[in-house]
Amino acid sequence: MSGHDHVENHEVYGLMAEFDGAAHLIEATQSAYDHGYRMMEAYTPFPVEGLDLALGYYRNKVPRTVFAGALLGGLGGFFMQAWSAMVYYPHNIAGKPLYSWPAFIPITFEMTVLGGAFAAVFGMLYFNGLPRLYHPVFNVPEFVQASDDRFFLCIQSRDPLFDPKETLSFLESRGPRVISVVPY
Amino acid sequence: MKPSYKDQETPLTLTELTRAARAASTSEAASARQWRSLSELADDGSFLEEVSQAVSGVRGAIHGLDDASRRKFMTLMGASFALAGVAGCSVQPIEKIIPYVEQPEDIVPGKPMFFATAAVAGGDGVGLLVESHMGRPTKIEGNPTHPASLGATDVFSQAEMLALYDPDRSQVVVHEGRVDTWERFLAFAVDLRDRKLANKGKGLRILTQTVTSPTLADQLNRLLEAMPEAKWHSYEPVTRDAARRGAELAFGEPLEPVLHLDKADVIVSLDADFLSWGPGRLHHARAFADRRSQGADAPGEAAMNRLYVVEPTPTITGAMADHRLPVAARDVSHAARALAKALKVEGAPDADANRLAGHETWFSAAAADLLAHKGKSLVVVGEGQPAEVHALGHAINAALGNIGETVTLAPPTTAGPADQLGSLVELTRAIEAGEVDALLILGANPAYDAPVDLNLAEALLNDRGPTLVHLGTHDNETAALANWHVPEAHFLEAWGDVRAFDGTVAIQQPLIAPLYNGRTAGEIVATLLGEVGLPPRETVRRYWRERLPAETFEAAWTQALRDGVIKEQPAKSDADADGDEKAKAEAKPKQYGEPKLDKVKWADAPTEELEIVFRPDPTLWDGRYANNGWLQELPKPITTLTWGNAALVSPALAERLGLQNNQVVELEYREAVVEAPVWITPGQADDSVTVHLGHGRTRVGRVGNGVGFNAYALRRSDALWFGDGLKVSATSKRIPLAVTQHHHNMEGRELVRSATIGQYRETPDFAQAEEQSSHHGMSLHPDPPVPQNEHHAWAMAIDLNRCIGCNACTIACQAENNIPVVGKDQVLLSREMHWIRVDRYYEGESEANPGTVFQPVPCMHCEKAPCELVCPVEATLHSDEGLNEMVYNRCVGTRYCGNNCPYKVRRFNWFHYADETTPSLKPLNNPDVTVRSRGVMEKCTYCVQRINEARINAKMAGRTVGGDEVVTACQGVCPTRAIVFGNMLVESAVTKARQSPRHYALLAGLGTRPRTTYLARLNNPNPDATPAEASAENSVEPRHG
Amino acid sequence: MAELKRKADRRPGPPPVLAPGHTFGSVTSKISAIVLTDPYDWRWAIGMGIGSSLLLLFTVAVVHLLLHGVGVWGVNIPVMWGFAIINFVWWIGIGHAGTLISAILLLLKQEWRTSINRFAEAMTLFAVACAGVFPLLHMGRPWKFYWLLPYPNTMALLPQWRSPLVWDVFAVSTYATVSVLFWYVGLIPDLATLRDRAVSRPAQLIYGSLSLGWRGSARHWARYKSAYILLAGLATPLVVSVHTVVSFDFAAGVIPGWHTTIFPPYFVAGAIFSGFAMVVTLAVPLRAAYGLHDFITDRHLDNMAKILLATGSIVGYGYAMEFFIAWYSGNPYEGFLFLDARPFGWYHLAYRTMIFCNVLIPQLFWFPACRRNIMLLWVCSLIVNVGMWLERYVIVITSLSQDFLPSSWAMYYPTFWDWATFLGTIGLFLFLAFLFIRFLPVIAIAEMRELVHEKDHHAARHRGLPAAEPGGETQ
Amino acid sequence: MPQVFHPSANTLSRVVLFSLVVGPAALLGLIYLLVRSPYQTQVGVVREQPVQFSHEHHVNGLGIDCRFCHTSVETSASAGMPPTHTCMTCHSQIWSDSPMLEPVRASLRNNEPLEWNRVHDLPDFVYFHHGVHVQKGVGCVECHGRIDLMPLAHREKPLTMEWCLECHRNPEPRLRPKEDVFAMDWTPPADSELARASEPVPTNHVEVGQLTNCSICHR
Repeated sequence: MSGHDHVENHEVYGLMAEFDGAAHLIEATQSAYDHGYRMMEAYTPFPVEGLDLALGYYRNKVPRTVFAGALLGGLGGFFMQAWSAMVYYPHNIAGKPLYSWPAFIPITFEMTVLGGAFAAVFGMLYFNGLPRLYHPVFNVPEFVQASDDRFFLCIQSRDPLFDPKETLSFLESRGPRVISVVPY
Repeated sequence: MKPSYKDQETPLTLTELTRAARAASTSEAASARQWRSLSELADDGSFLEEVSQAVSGVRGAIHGLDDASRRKFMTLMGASFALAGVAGCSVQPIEKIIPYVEQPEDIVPGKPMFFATAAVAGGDGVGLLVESHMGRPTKIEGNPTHPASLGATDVFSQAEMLALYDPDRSQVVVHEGRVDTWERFLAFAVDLRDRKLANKGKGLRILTQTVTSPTLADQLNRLLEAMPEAKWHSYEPVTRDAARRGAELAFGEPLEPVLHLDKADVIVSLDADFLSWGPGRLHHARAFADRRSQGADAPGEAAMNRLYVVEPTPTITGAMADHRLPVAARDVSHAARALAKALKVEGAPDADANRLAGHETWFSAAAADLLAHKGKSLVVVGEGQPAEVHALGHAINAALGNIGETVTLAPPTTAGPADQLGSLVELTRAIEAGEVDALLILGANPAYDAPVDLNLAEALLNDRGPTLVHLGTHDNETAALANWHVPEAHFLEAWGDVRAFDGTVAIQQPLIAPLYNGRTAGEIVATLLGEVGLPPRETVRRYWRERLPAETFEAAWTQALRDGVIKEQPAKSDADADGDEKAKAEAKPKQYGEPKLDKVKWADAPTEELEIVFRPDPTLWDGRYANNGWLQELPKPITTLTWGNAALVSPALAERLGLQNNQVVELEYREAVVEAPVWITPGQADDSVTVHLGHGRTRVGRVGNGVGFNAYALRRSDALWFGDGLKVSATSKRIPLAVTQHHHNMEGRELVRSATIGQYRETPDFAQAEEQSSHHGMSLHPDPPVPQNEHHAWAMAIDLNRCIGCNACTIACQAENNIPVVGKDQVLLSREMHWIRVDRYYEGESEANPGTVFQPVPCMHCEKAPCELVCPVEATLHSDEGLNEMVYNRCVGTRYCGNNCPYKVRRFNWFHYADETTPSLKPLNNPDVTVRSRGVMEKCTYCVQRINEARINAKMAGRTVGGDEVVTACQGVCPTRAIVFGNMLVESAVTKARQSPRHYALLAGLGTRPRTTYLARLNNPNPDATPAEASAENSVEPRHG
Repeated sequence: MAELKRKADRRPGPPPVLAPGHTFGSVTSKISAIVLTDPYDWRWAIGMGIGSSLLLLFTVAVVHLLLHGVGVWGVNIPVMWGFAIINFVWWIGIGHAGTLISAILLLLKQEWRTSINRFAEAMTLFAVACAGVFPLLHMGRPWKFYWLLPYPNTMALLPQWRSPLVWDVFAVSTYATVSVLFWYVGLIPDLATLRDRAVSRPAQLIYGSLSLGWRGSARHWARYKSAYILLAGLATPLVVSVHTVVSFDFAAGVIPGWHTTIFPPYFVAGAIFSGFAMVVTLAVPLRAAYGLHDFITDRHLDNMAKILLATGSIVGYGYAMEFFIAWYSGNPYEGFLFLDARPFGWYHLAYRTMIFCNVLIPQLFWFPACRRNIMLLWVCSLIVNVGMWLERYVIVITSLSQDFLPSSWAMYYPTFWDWATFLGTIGLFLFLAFLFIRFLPVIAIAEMRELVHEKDHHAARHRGLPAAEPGGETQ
Repeated sequence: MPQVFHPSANTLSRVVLFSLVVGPAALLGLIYLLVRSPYQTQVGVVREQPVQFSHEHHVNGLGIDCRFCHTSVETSASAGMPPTHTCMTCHSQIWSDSPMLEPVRASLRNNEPLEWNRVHDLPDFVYFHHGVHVQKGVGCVECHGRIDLMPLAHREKPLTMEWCLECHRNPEPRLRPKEDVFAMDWTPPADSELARASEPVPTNHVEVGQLTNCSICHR
């Protein structure tokens, strides 16, 4: 790759093509992937089935995070109760055994759910790299429509195959409504 | 504030004074401050000296507290009261420690001491032991060596503790409505003495309450010798005239019967509430209960006594009866005649048959029973019955050979006029005639409690009325009419002596210097005797020095002070029949000849009319306790009424007149009219409407003013206890009555278990119904989770066969555990705070005459306590000695425990009930018990402070606590010893009780394993009882599951 | 059932969950307009007025309470729990529909949930907020509430884990937290929409920062979806557990009328019952006021009516079983309570009204006519709300006022302050609800777009044509 | 222009989110430390007293026994504070005109007690009994520290429930033979320290199980 290109690459974040519909976007993305592009991202106003696969994304870490969180919460909850009731200050409460495990179940359960829920939300945000209030794609005026009724595909300049002209012509070949340069 | 009061021309009311005093009183000793501020009010420099003089007067008397320490003792306490009360979080405020300047020998900070003295209620003494914390009396117990106490007390003696610290007590000498000083009164008194000595005491009258104090009687007699024209009247609204006059009719001299219930197999009570009214009631209750439980512990032997009661209005005595018959008060005399006839007593008139129609068999059965037990039976006639019935009672007892056996006769223990009402009438007439120029009222309150037809108040007010000197604990109705009012010392502040029902004399010694500078009747009389400045202690000592052998006097005196009972020698010539009675009561009684009925005139009232029946209030007595919050809030036995009185009517009468509970009626008796709320009372005689005296005070204090209606307004000298011709007219008004129990029927639940002695012999374990045995020990977790203490397991057992439902346990608990008074509005919301309540259930089909059973309910201290399980913060949990502990300072007040308590014994501080602002009430608190703050739960702790004290003493002595060593407040006060408490692991009273066949646990089916358990009640009905009695019999069916 | 079938056949088919002709753009603009562009609405002002004045009453009541103590309420001995706990359970119950609709119906792929889940969840949050204040206020010493939480302290004490009240603390706080998270996660894409459509700078900043910079990237969507589904999966048992735990407050007690094993299921059913009633109560005026008939169609109301019928009948079954067991067990205390005290005793009026509201009224919904009569449906939903409040009243008050020892039986009379606190929380609820309506999208926009998308796909497949993108038609 | 924020907003927003999560936890930690700090427990805080009485001088210097002033410490709940009289037994002879002791003389003169500021002050709902602790072999020093070395008295132990429980749960290491209770510098004999130190438990009849009952201190 030429140094000249290199400089160029650093002036733009990428090229963004705007499509009418989900189906259209999916096939464009698919062909871009087949064409060898990897550093790209598609933007839609609602989750579009299959789009992430078309982008070649299938390592979703959220579920295992949630499992870990739930497990942690549950065990933590149970041992907190058992320990304080049996070790920390053993009391004779209504003649019930110190280790009244059935009585510990409700709180154990609630703690499980709580742990899982926190893991789900914060895990999702973490993996999504959110919050990220400023992002280059917002520099594209049409991008407001991304949260309304437009579908975008952005090929980033970091992609080794990225070349302003070629990429532009490739995108044009997918028949978008508009193609815009995404500045940093 | 000094000037602001100085400028005032108008007389100061008591409330103004107390307000001023309170304003002045800081954290420093309340009483001392009040004196000071009041002296400013009085604008009299000599006041402070007077204080210190009064103090030095009792110097040494208060078991070694000298002036300084006395003036400081409250400050010291102040510290420990700051300690009471649950503090919040955050950094603690700095506290002061204030040591003595010179520490008295026998005072050990933090250790209570006990002193013997005696309460005087209506003339008869009850021996007491008073607990004192560093010079501050806090709790009253009975004196076991005193025959009228036997270690127990009644509700009144317990409440005396609060009476002592009552902030509304009269606190200064008042002259013509202005604050004045004792010196000025002395000047007046000395001048009066001179004038009266000059004219032989002409125009001088002295009015006392019943006097049984040998010393005071002696003083008065000496005064009368010095002033022969003077006269001594005495009046007690709840007088025993009838009994004395009855004996006079029968034997020719005024005598008083002394009952020996321990010897009586069959007792017939003619309107006699001997368990709660009259001298020696505690003694009688104990004797009765002892006989009641003979044959109760082992079904084999049977010596249980049998009680027949004829009465117009339900009493606790009636509730204990095996056969109870409600008849109008006026018909009791006919009941007596019917018995007399059946027993062939000569001179006995015929009974008016139609008065007792339908009950002939009842009387024949009773009569037969009496005959079958000649010499071992007893007929008791009530204080509220006229003289002739008493006379007839004596005749019957004589005919049965009971006199000298189950009842002995003794000269009255009371000194002064035997016919008190008569002497009051005479006094009134004299005043009206203008023959009285100086009247000393010592303690009495005739302006409130004299019969209304005497118009005594008017007589006193008219311009020919006398100079009136009033000595009283409160600035009351009579004080309002008086020219001089002198605050009276409470007996816990005073020296004196008092005679008990059987003649035993107890010395009263002060526990504390007079808080409000009060004086005793003795001191007033002493001034008239010219013995000014003679310390009251000396007056008493001098009297007894003359009567006890000189050589051993000091020893005897100390002995008397320690035991609370004085050993009398055979009387000297001058003293009235002093010494002997005690001897007589026990040894062979002196004979008074056969009772004669010839002098008796048999009155016959018209029938078919409503009658009104007057009764002393079960908790306020004649009204003297009206300003006592504990007693106002103490549920009255049977009705469970608090804060007020009611017109008690029978269900049938209510039906007839269309009356409901709380509905206000106009009671019109002769010309007087009073408005009263109605309370429908099962077991009330149909033609009788009962009203209790002692309410409707207008000038007694913040607590008592305007509570209830004043029944004295209907009471006439010719109908002291009952009278015909009452008119009842309904109004549309309602006055809510604050009763603590709203539901009176057991709904077929096995709460109070009872059986006849017969059924008991057949099935001794009748009380242990299936539901109990089947669930017993059934548990998933039989063993406690933490190791249990191998030496102690506390338990309580309550013998329902002994409990007479007198409520003494409730008030004793209140006194011991700093339980607050909440007031009528809170009781109406059923928020009363009593830790132990006495449940009362009606049994049987008949609403007109139901069986009545009592069940004291403290905390059960369940081994599997439902309350503990649901507490989110471990504020209530179990100790290793089996106590269900309540940790106030951990409680957050979710009230879940209270909801989940099947026995509903938990009490909640809905507001900040504890009074921590009134200075004079601070010393009242028991320093060993936390004062609970707003928003925390509380309940019976088995007097854990007493357990701890016992444990600590035992530990320091290197031993374990004895099985019966700990005595709870309720147990200690119980007149019948119905409550036993102790250690189940060793041989103890409670262990024994738990082995009784009558032993059962309340709601055992819930598997809570209560540590507080019950012994079933037994009844001993007459097998020959008629079908008419069947209804009453139902009440004693044993109820199995 | 057969009856139903015939009716169903006679019908052409159920009304649609979304009125035809809607596109991504129309959906977006219509819903976001309520927040961003719609002019100031007088009906909103009135509602808010009522809400905030009741909220003021609430403040007064609470201050009075804290100054004087719980004694200002009518609670007494034996009835130590009164309105506070009744209201707590009632509000918590109402708080169940939201999460149920969002979570369970999501898992069950009930597409009709889409247009109501957002404000149903909001309702849940506000109801839980109202519920949450009561356990605090009813304590004797509210300033010590933190003793119910496990935290290191110098007393060496932690909560008593066997107490259902501690379970409550955990259940309710967990429920509140999870509901907030669930709701907020759902809001993120819509906040982004608002950010992008907002004209004023402040609005952009606020919605912008709340949307955390959401840009709808495909990978984000993927993680978002799985997180959302998992939350739903966690929330589903949570919903059930919360009212189960609340029912333990009673079931763990020994008091007759409390100590029964049927409580958990029938409390949960009751909760859903009252929850849906409240949703209807809110949805009907809402869609009228903001003309949302296209999104909240008769189909929704019809379904909710059916759920009311089902849950109402379960509750009825619960009552019946209590009755039966009381008789069958032969337990004298239970027997007295269920066969005597409740139907004929001091509180028979409350009890009978409860039966009427909760068991009889819902039976109307067997008839489609009643389900489709919006006015009737709305009135019934109100009646059910009252009925469910009475149910808690009956459970708490009657059981406590007459338990084991007749000597301590006593009646309970609510005071002015009881009512003030109750109405006050209704004020709090309205206040929050109207704030929500004004400043947040009452319907999940992104999910509606998804719905539009799916609808068109189905339509397209029916026509056997390649899907025409509706997005196109808008320009 | 959809770009609402400046790039710096990214960092800012993450910081905010982070502090929202960590902030409360930090606050709790702070409180935890605070309630154990001298501010709350008053450990080492010297209280102003009417007379600058030095235990160090009287006990360590002059070797006066604790019980000379605190007379009831072996028998009663309260250790007992010396009445003015006690001070004057010596100070009427020595330092009889020292200005420092004027308050004492004034007290005796005017019969007005001295007002000391409490140093070891348990909460109002805690009932402590000196007698039983002394009898069971708990040395003064266990709760009062080396008061004999304090010129001015101050608290050495926090007196929190936690702290009381340490000993109530496991008294052995803190008990000593009765005769050594008042020896401030007593240390368990070197040979087999623990054995000797725990020996008082049986000899003094200490029932350990009982000591953690709530009602032992709270009534």
